[in-house]
Amino acid sequence: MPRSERVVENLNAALHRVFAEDESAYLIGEDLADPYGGAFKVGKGLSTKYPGRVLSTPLSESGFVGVANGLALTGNTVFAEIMFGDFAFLAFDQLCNFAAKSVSMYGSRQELRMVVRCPVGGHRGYGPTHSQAVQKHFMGVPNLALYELTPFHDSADVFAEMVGRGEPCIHFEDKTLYGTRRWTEGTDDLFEFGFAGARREYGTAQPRVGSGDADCVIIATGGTAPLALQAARKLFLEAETVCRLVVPSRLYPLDLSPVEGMLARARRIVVVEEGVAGGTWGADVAQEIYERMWESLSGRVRLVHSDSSVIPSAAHLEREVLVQAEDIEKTVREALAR
Amino acid sequence: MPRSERVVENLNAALHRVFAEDESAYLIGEDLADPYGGAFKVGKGLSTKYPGRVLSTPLSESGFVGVANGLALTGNTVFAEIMFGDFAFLAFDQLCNFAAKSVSMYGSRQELRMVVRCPVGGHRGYGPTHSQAVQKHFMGVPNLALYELTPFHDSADVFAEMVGRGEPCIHFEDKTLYGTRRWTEGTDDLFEFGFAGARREYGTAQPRVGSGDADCVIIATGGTAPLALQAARKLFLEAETVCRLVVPSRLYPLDLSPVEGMLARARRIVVVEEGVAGGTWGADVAQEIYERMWESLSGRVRLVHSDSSVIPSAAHLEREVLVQAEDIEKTVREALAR
Amino acid sequence: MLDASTTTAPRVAGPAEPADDDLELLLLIRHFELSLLDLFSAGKLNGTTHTCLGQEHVPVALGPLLGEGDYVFSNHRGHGHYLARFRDPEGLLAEIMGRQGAVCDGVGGSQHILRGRYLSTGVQGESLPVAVGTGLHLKRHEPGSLALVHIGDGTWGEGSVYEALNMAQLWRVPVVVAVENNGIAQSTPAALQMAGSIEGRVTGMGIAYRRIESCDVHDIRTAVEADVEQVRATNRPLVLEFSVPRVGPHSKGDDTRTQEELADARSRDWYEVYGRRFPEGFARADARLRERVSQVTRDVDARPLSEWRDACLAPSA
Amino acid sequence: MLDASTTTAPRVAGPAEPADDDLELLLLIRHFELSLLDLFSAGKLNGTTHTCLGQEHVPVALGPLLGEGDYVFSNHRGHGHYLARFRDPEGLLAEIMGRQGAVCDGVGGSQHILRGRYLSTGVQGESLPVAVGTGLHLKRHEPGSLALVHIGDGTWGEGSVYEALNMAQLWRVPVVVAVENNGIAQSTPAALQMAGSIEGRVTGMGIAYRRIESCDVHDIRTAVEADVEQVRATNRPLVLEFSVPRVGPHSKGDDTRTQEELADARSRDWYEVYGRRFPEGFARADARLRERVSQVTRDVDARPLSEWRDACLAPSA
Ligand SMILES: Cc1ncc(C[n+]2csc(CCOP(=O)(O)OP(=O)(O)O)c2C)c(N)n1
Ligand SMILES: Cc1ncc(C[n+]2csc(CCOP(=O)(O)OP(=O)(O)O)c2C)c(N)n1
Ligand SMILES: [Mg+2]
Ligand SMILES: [Mg+2]
Repeated sequence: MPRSERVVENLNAALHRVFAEDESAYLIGEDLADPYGGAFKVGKGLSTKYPGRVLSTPLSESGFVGVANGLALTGNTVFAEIMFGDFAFLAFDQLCNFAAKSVSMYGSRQELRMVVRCPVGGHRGYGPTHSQAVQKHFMGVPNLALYELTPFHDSADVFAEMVGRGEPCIHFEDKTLYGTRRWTEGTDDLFEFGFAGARREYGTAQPRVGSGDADCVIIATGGTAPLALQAARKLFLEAETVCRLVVPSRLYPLDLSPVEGMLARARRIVVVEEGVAGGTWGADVAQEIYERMWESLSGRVRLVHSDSSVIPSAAHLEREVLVQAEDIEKTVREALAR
Repeated sequence: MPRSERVVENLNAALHRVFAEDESAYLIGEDLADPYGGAFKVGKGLSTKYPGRVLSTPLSESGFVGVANGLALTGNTVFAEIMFGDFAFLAFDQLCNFAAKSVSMYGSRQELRMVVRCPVGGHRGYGPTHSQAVQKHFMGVPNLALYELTPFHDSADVFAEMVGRGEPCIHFEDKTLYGTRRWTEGTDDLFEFGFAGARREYGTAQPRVGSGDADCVIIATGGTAPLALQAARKLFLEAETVCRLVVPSRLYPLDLSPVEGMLARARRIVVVEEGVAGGTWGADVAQEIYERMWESLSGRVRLVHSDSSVIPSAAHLEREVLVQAEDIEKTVREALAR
Repeated sequence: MLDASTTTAPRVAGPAEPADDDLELLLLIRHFELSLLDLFSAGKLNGTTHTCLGQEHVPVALGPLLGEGDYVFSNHRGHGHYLARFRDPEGLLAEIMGRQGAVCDGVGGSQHILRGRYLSTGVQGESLPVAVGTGLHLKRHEPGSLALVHIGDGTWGEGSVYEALNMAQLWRVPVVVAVENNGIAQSTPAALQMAGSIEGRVTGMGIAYRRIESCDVHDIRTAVEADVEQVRATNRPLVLEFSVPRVGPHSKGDDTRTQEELADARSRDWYEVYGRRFPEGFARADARLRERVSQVTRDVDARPLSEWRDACLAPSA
Repeated sequence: MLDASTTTAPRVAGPAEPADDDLELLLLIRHFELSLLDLFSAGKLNGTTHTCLGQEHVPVALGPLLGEGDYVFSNHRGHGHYLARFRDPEGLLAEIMGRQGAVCDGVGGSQHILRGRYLSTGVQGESLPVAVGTGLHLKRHEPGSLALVHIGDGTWGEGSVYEALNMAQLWRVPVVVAVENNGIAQSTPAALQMAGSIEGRVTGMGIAYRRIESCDVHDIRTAVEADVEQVRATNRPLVLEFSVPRVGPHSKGDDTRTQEELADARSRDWYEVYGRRFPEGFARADARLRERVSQVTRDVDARPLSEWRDACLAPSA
């Protein structure tokens, strides 16, 4: 597939662009100051260029998200970085009880331009307290929008959209993507990469030859997109199964309209995420699909997620728990077999 | 319907029983000491009878849930009370990253007997930070079981079951139930009240005459059960619609087997909860139903929940947001109309 | 400048006669709160409400030290803070009763109010880091302005307080924390919820601190005026601890204190103190404000129900 | 008894010759940590690991003051704490490498270890209130035992620390907090993350405190022995602040300190100090422990992969 810069470079460039264009932009979180630039280096260079607007904080997740809230309330554009998404639980109150509620609980709409960035997910051997995909726990909070980093989207666009909402957003970033290269529009040997939706809400990939309706549409979160693509390639090569991959930039609230037609024509639909079983994002997507297209559905929506388990440290144990490309492949095969 | 003591008395008696039978039982939380006995009086009398085992804490939700974790780790049976469920967000880390993970992340199973009690829900005019039904946010954490107070269940049984799990549990308690009377087995003028499941996992209510299959099964959380019953009565009296009400004691993990037959025979299924839209418990229940009984389903599962909004303070505004009996009635009518 | 060491306000023999304006405001708040308790008893309010009976003098004393550019963060016990800032009993009562003219359309209610640079919320401790963020903004764009946060003694149990104070001091943020130490948190006496002292905790972080025992608004102002100016000039945070009596229940009818404790609280009430010392002028003003509040109550009670001003926020939208 | 006031350990001119057992343990930990860094470079470890290079003397000094009934709560930088308690490099290395014989079957890994009365976890600050709960249990059922918690200087940013200390002091809970103040948190120097001092914060809560500058295990023991006994006798919590150098990176290859800062850290390293002072005995022991650890490494590296001991926990169950 066509490849460009690394995802972490794109993210870093997107932040630099926000800071250059918006004098009120802040970045707040732990160990952000150069030369460290944050645990995953997403903030590199910012503190040198904009010393007053990068706040390297003490270990105080709840506190610094609160500070971000104060900066956002006074009209600034604030990016906060939680070092590992698991620690977002420490700031759950400031995020849900203060940031999100402040938008509407005072009767008239209160604008908050605020993005909380959370590196999430496993596959890196960081162990049970540093590896969760915590997205699902933040779903369904009014005025808290959830986005996820994908290999398709230019983070500059996504950041602009989040900031433009004027309400708090969480941007989940699967750590395994940071070091990989972005996917850009165009084709590779087998697949065609593009977008669906007027505002490119969904990244899409489909076999170049399979122009007809898909056997299966795979809706996958950004972090699992590479696994889903791997499964789709294999299914195409080995079984001539045509899978379309659909990767949303925004997880919640979800608007399926840009891909509704594609979903309605698919024989099967599979939803993939890394989070462990129970109360998953996928269940919510499925619910939306059943509600919108019950009549046209030709089969039930299948969910793929990690096992109900802590994420172990040792690589071989972690592998058993986390979603793998083979799990996706297997689910698609099973779905099509019925 | 047959009525017995008030729910809050039943809860209080259940705690007294635990304390009498289990020397290692603790209750920890804010303002628990007599004569106050906790904001909703559930703990009344305990501190007088068991002074060393009731810990009235400073305002420190994260801290005192941590203390509860320590007591549980050392083999005690610990009940913690979060004054308002909204504040459970302050303890999200201790609950999910410590309590739940400790059960399994050390390789061998670590027993934790621990119940975190959370009064939840609106209809009381307490306003946006004191009225949420926060249940859904805690779903899908391995080794964290979620229960909800119902008008059917004897809290003594439920407490025994939770403690017996040997893993952290949250017991959600809809504030509107505290002052109401429990429902006991037997019949009233129209309905028959009973249980489904060998361990009485589900409370059930059905019209006495409608012995055949139900037009609709309404699965409702404990807090919404009275509203669902009200809707069911009205539907029966006005439209001769037979609704069976099914109220689970345990919300997560959910085991539908005791009611699977009933569900399979129902024309329609409606799931009710008070939480606001998005990532709901109902979506998860529906997902489970689709997975288990896709072939036999004669219609899609309908969800009833509150609007996507903060919970306003003023009674007339709060009413608009929260699930009401009429919403349930309307959904059942619509479901049956198709 | 005020240093990170104990400094106590000069004890005065007794309060001086308050300025008319101060007395009016004190009594406005007092009667507003008493009227709320009456409305509750009459079944005209739902939900909960926390009156500031006995603590009115704190916002009244601090009011003239604040400018328009300053932010005030209030908590659950915030009616006095609001009235001292805006003198708007109609708007506040309408908010509490869910009537037209409500400051926040009745959505927020007693504990959740936003108006201009005034904000309250109902989760204890949450507003401290928010005030630090606000103070950072002021420091950059409106130097000389500050963020004032009211909290109670019990709120010092919450970790957020320390996370926020640490950052405020590290980054030199113009935040003033007004602690209204009424010696109790809901039903729990301070001795059962606070180890050591507020002073020790604050100075341990190198933060400026002052304790105020007086309930005389003039004395209080004299004692803290220079400290507050220092915050504006240096951007260093400041904690003011006011020793106050809680004369009413925590919310409604939930006072479990003994008769002696209650008598002690009442004896320290500015209302008693002022009333004893200047019986005539006080009684006149008292009657006037009682009447004013009862008019406001009748007026607001007669209004139609509030509506979401911002149609897009209403859940039906 | 030790009061809530500053008390500093007596400064000794230089370290005395350590007991053989102490030196063995110090060097065991040192070579264990060095070996981990080698394994990382060789691509044999995944995830992350935080070595305690330069801080080994803290658990070694405290070890003999602890009994079997005492709990130890460790953090991300916990290898030394574990080895000082159990002298089990095989089990720990197997845990980190995910090999058979792993203490926690490789599920927990470097940061998440539970064995008997020893527990570590990776979220900073989380273990303090847990230790308070544990201490409450001990106080009731095993008086005289205590819970020891190791935390770093940076962890004082977390609100949990204050929530826990407050309860520990209010309720008289036998908890000892060993602060390993290495002047840095990941990449952030203490001056940029801590206002005031640990001492000020602790004594402000009325809690007993002692600072220890020495890296001599014997001196440390002498300085703190009586304090620890006091905790057992009185159930009052105690905070010990150890000034220590972080000689290695935060985790792996992420040290952004200057050459001078690193040189300063190394100069305060017990390894340097002991090595210079008793060159011969030290070098012999050093070689012996290096060899021991390299044997352990070869042994563990040759083992098969670990498995979930408790079949019911495995996700496939
Ligand atoms: C985080 C949180 N925990 C608990 C409560 C419930 N609550 C409301 S006020 C209060 C006591 C507060 O005590 P204090 O800070 O001393 O203020 P006071 O009520 O005395 O003015 C409690 C426990 C809350 N609002 N927020
Ligand atoms: C709640 C939380 N926030 C952030 C981190 C990431 N983190 C791990 S160690 C560390 C620095 C800790 O500093 P300190 O307490 O001084 O311990 P040291 O590493 O110096 O031993 C950070 C930020 C974490 N593990 N937990
Ligand atoms: Mg108080
Ligand atoms: Mg450190």
